[in-house]
Amino acid sequence: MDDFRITTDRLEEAAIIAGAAGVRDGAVVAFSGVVRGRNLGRRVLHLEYEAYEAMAVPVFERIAEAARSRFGVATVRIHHRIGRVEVGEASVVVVVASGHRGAAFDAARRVMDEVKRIAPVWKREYFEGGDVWVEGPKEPVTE
Amino acid sequence: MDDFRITTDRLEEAAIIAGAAGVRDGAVVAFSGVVRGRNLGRRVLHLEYEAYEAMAVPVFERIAEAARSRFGVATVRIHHRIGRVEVGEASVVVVVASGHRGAAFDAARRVMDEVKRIAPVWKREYFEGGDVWVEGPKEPVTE
Amino acid sequence: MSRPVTVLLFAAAREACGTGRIEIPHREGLTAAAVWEGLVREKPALEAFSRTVSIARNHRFVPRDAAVEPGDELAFLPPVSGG
Amino acid sequence: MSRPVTVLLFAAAREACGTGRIEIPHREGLTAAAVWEGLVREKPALEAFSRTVSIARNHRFVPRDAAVEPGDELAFLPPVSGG
Repeated sequence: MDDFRITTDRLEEAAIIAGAAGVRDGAVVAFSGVVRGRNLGRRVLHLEYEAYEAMAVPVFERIAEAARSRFGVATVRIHHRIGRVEVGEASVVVVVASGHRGAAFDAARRVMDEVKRIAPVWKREYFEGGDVWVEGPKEPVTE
Repeated sequence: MDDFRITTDRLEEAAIIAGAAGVRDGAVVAFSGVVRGRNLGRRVLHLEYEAYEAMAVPVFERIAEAARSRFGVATVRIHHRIGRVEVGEASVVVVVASGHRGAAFDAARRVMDEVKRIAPVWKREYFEGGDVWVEGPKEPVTE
Repeated sequence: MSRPVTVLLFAAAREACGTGRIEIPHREGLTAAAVWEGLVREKPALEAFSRTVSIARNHRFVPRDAAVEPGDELAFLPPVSGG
Repeated sequence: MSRPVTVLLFAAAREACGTGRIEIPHREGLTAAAVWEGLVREKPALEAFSRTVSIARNHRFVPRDAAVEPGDELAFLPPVSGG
């Protein structure tokens, strides 16, 4: 069963993986994006995430549906955290279950690429000496 | 910290993922191989895994070392279960942590391909009506 | 009288605007680009986002020349950085 | 007198042999292939594995013509199927 969520709660990989594999699924790939303690040579203190929540979940659904039809995977789950996230904690977890591992790897990677490309989520990095909005690809999204 | 294990215990993804990411790692990919309830049109009852334990752990170490030097990833963990494994349970979990996601996905996939190609582990499938040793690639391994 | 258009801004664009939510009256032939130009006139700091902002109408990305209907939720999104 | 060679068999090959562990005496010029041929002579059911078996000497894969030394652990592995 698919599951898409924006949450202020800590992301628990085990809970997001649990039950993802159906009776025909032999492969589960879980990707966790983790807050790094160093970025661009700076010591990172924490991140603060903001989302356009009403749009983010439908975007996750569309990303999942595109991955499902392209790779034939069974289940896609995307959980993105917002608010303050500490170094070492996961900001995003993507889980894909599929019959075989090739499709599961391909789909998880594609889903994560798409989340970074189009999900309406932003992060502000608090580092030693300041803070800054991190900006992704500068090309406006039109699809 | 790397970790390689052959175990009769149930594999818990959360425990294997925990602590894999170092301060510079922003990506963790976890692959779980799960016992499918259907295979080749048969209803699977359970699997029974056997390993050449004294060799399997060094093989895991060599697979990890090759992935580390090829993809520059930080941490590789491989846990393979032996004994009876029920449908829906994980028989193998591979976890890779890396600075960025591309290398983590590439390395996890490569590690899993190599585990299936050369790790001295065998499975016997118990299905409705019989049981059979499953055989992987027929080409002898010489590397 | 037609329903207003709800305009949302996020992250750095929200800060540049000083608010994340504005209601504006709808008018015949209104486009997303025209709404943005109106915002920039009011808040010149938004000009910095003109080349990079993405636009969503009712939770779907649209091109700049997209028509805006009464009651629409129109969001201006600076380059996203989730994950 | 030189130490014996420990021969291990696994999975279907172990079952075909009836045992998973045999000690055999070492002799000058012994190769992995020669050990395997000796096993097949004793247990003809092993012949089914001759084309597909992989060989490990002291936990490393080796070619069939690999030399076998006193005290070696020599394992014959049917096609692996882990994962």
